Amino acid sequence: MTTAQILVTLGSIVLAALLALLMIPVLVWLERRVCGLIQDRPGPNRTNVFGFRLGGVVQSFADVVKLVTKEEYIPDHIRYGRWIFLLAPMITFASALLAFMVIPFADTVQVDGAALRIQGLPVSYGILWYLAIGSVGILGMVFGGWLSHNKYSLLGALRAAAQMISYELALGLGIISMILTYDTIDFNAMVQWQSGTFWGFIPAWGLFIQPFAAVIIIIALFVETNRAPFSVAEGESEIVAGFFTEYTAMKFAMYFMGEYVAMNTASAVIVTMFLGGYQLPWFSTAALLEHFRTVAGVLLLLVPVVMTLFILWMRRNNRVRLTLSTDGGRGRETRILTGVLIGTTLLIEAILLWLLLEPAGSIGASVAVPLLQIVIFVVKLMLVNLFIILIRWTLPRFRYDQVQVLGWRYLLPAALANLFVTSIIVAGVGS
Amino acid sequence: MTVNPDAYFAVATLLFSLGILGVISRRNLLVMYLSIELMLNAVNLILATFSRLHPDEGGTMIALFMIGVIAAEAALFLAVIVQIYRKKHTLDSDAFTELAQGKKL
Amino acid sequence: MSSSLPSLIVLLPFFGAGVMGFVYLFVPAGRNLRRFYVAVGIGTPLLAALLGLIVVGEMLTLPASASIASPLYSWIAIGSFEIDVAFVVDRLSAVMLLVVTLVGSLIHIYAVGYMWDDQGFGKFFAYFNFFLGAMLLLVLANNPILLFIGWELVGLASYLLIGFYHHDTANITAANKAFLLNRVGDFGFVSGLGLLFALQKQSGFDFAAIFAGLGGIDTAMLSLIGLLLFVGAMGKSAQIPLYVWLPDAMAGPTPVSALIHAATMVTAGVYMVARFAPLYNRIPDVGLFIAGIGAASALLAALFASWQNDIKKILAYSTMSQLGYMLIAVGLGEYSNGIFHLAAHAFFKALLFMGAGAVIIALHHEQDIFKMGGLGSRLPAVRRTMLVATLAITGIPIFAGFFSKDAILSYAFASGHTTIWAIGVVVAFLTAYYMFRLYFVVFVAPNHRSSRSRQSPSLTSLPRSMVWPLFVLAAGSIFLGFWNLPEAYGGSTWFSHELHLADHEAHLRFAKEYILDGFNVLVALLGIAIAYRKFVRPSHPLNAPIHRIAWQRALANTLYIDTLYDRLIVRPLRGISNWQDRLIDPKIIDGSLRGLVTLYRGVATQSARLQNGNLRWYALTFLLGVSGISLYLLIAIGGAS
Amino acid sequence: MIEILETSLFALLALGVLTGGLMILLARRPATHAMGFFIALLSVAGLFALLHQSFLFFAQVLVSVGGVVIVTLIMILTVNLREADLPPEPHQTRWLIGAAVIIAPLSLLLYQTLTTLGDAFPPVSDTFGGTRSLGTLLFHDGVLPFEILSVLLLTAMVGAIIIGKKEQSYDRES
Repeated sequence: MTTAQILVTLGSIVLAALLALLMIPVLVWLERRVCGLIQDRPGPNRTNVFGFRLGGVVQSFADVVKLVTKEEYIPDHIRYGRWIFLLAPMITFASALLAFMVIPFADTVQVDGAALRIQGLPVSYGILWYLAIGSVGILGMVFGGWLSHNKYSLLGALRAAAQMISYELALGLGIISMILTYDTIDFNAMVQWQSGTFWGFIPAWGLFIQPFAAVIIIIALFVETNRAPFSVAEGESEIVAGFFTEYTAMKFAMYFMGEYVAMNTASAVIVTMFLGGYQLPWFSTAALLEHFRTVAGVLLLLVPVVMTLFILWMRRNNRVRLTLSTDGGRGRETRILTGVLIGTTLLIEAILLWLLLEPAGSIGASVAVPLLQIVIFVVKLMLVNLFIILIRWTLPRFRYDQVQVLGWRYLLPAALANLFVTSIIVAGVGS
Repeated sequence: MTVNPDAYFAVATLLFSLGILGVISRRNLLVMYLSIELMLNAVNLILATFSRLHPDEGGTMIALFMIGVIAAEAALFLAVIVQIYRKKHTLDSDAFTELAQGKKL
Repeated sequence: MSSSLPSLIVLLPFFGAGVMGFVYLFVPAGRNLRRFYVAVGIGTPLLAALLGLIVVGEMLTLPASASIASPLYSWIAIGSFEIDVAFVVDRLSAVMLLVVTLVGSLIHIYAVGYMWDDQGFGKFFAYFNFFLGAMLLLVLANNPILLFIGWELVGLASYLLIGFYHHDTANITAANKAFLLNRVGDFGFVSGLGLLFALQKQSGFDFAAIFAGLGGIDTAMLSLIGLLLFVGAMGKSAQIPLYVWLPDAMAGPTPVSALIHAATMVTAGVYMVARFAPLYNRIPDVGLFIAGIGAASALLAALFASWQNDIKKILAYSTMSQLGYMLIAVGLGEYSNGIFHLAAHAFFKALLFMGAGAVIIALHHEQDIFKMGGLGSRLPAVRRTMLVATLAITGIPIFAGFFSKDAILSYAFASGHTTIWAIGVVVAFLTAYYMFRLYFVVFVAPNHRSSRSRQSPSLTSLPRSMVWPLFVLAAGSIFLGFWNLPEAYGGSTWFSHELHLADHEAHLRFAKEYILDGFNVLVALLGIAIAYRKFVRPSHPLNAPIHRIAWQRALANTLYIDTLYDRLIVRPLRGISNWQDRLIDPKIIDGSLRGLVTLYRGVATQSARLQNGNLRWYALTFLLGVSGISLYLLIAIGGAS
Repeated sequence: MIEILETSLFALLALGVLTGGLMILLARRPATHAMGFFIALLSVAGLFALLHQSFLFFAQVLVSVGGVVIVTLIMILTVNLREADLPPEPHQTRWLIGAAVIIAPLSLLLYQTLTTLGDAFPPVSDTFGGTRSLGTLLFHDGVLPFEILSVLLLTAMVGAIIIGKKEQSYDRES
């Protein structure tokens, strides 16, 4: 392998890890803020580091610090199996993290004659990996709930396991119908399949091809990630915190983070399978590469505009609403952030200008297009995450039995029917 | 491939032996069941190694079938364990000797 | 040739017995079914007799050596070895068939009157028919196995009938005695048959095949077989030493005695010896032994009879004595004379028993002759027929007994067995004495005792069915002799010729025969005279004799033979049995069995522990085996590498 | 470097297999058993992956780890095992040693027999053990067993439901 290849490979691994891990505080923040907005309150926005609040994101980091430094408290009644008790959150977290590793953030990059995948794990069987590793995460919950020696935890663990098993079937069947549609198990290939359009204007996204399967899979993924309205494994009104009732500090954080990573992963899967992944609508990777100069030109014009709008929005909002004696340094933060954003904009503009001036076909395009796709992917991912969060705070929870009834009596037959129809159509089209 | 097939076979043999040991020496029904699963997995490992050794996916296929059989077996075995646990409230295999000679039910 | 008639003849009485037994058992008591029983009980023997006459009539048209076979079905068929249930009528069995069915029918008719008031009327006739059927089976069997079955069934029927009045323990004892003694004889008979079967080389075990194969058997073995078979005859025909059941068998109803003594059971032994004539012809020594036994039995029985008071016991011993004659005849090889005497004896002995039965019934079951007396005027019919029978058995000329007995004695003399002849003459003398003693005491002599002790006993009037068979039999007793009129008297011994048996030939000159016969008659007359002197013109009032002299007392008590048997055989046997019961049975046999059981139980209990229902154990034992094989492979083959 | 990686990975997975097996064999509490089971199955799956059996790896993880282990766990949780319900095993060590002695020849023979079958792994194409090639094989050579397996699974499911159904008469004799 050449140095460049190794660099790209390592870069994608780091990128995946960062995307998975750094997304956690952002998602937590997003969740709290959305929750606050929906409940007509601001949400966390006071915590700051040297006056930097970043709209409250710092609160999440503060939480992390708090959890890390908190006392590890294990209840006395946990007499045996302590090490499993300790290990369980790691299983959940690790499996969630590993599952994320197969999501492609950009199209394959040609580096020194080799096509490199921009994936944490450069493998071609992404969907299977996701299914397989994703199903391991539940074990951590079950072990944790069981070894808490607590009835609530036990019930939570049981619920989690039962729920996972029931929805794994629907999920698997839905995914199989998608595999049939795309004729591949490779996430990257799936994204490439979705690069075209229908009738010239509708992007050939999975959402439009298989809307029914999309609904099934999205519902199943909600359940898999234990998100509301299917969050029956934990429920303050019934079983306290479910399987992690007895967990404290970093172990609790592991579950907590694991959940958000799982949610992030689910969003990434939804994006990849149904929303065209890293693809810009109407523009395939090849088209991007071909019309790179045009794209760069458009971006050159667009980035300052977006940045200006963002700075204006920030300047309007990043202030204390109630008139207090002090603004807590928000004015200073806004000023500094405005400077940083303008600086960033200028940097991007300079790079784009440089790329425009470069001769066509140079290394620049092949670096810039993946970067662009990564940005597009992150944007899509954030949108889907926002959607999931919105769902959580708008819909009431299901009862446990309702979850099971939905899974077995509606979703599973629906998935089967969908698979059946898909198979017929695929066979008909294929022949 | 730097690792010898022998190493895989050694692992599989050890796993198999552990399974047999579990069935023989433990009284816990759950352990016996898990030991049987271990033996099946050891066989699966051997099959996979064969398949890799003579590049022929037939072995893989059989291993695949065996995974299915293992799943079926697990379902039944666990149902049986649940049922007999309900009867006697113990997992002691020595307690389930109704079919033995001269033992009162 | 073959015909189904013989089978029908055999099956008819069995059928009757079955029907009557069924009706008796399953029709509620209280219904008067006597007429039905009479119809079936007499109808079947009469029908059998009629069919028998037809068969015999057919028989006479055939050559003498021919026989009518009647196969019923194949009973045992193992490879080439076959035993059929088949019946055969040849000349010998034809005679027996006639005697059995005719005399049997008459006894049946007689029994209707005799048993009329009895509760077990139906049962009695069922048994009776069964008896007759068994005897017919015995007589008509075409192989020894079937013959033996008949033999045993006759024993069973006699047991049932002797113990007919089973409310009395003595009767049961008598029945048991008869049965057990017959078993002793049967043991010999079965042994003989078995030996014969073992030595028989041909396939097939019917008489023809056996006789054809006799040549291949060693004479010594043949003698043994003959002796063993004769042991059976001893039992059935009540010869020394197995005769003691016969007097006790009088416990049954009198028709039973008549049937047993006259026509059926006791003649089976004689018939059997005659049937095995080809066998016995090869072993004259055994024949001589048979004749000796016969002579001894005849003498002993005659002596016993002379001192008995019970009317039926006198007749019983007389039967034994006459059977002795018959065995002399068959033992010396003069089979046809033996059979002829058998036939004649059947008539007059049946007559005697039935007459005695009539007397007993008339006197309300009184059997002591010294309590009778002077019945002649009150029972004239019985008296006359009894006189005929007595003359016949005594051997007065023109009566059947004269020809049949004299033929036997002449032959014994002619063949040089003068000792036997001498015994025969003595027996003839004794016969005349005791028979006329009976006749005189019962019918002629004035009844001193009874007139003294009580009023003249009122006599029961006899039913007709009990009387007229007496006349038929009396006629037979008179005229049967002419059937086999010796050449010395201008006859042609038609019967013997027609019988066509393997007789030895021994001829006397007619003059010698006249002299012998005359001597016999003289001896008989002497016996009559002594009896007349003693009982009709007695020197002192007629009383039951009180025997003061030792030998007389001994004879009156039949030489204490029963006691002797009891001491010599029964008690030691009982002792041994008790000893076995106490020691060998519980300790050794049961003990060993129990030990075996304990051993097995122990082994089973120990091995049951292996089957402890424990999965682990099973897996462990299973793996022990697998491991052992693995070890063997590792060592023997050095593993796969 | 790849070689070192592979060897160390193999060592790790082999260690995992043996640890899992030993945990099942030696531990007393069901939680440890389940954990050992999980570790062992996951390690076997990893060994599959090392053997280039990618589909087998997924099947193992999906079915064995994600299915069987979880069902086992659910079973344990459902019956709510208590400490008192575990059998007393007073002579476990003795049993273990005895059984080990007994099966030693069997294991030795098994190993010796297996090692005669080949010395080195030949190189294989990238598609070996992949979904597509295995699927093709399944639909060419293994259709009948595949269908039979589906019937077996259905039967097992029905059987498990019927056996596991709670019957009132069986419930708590005391």
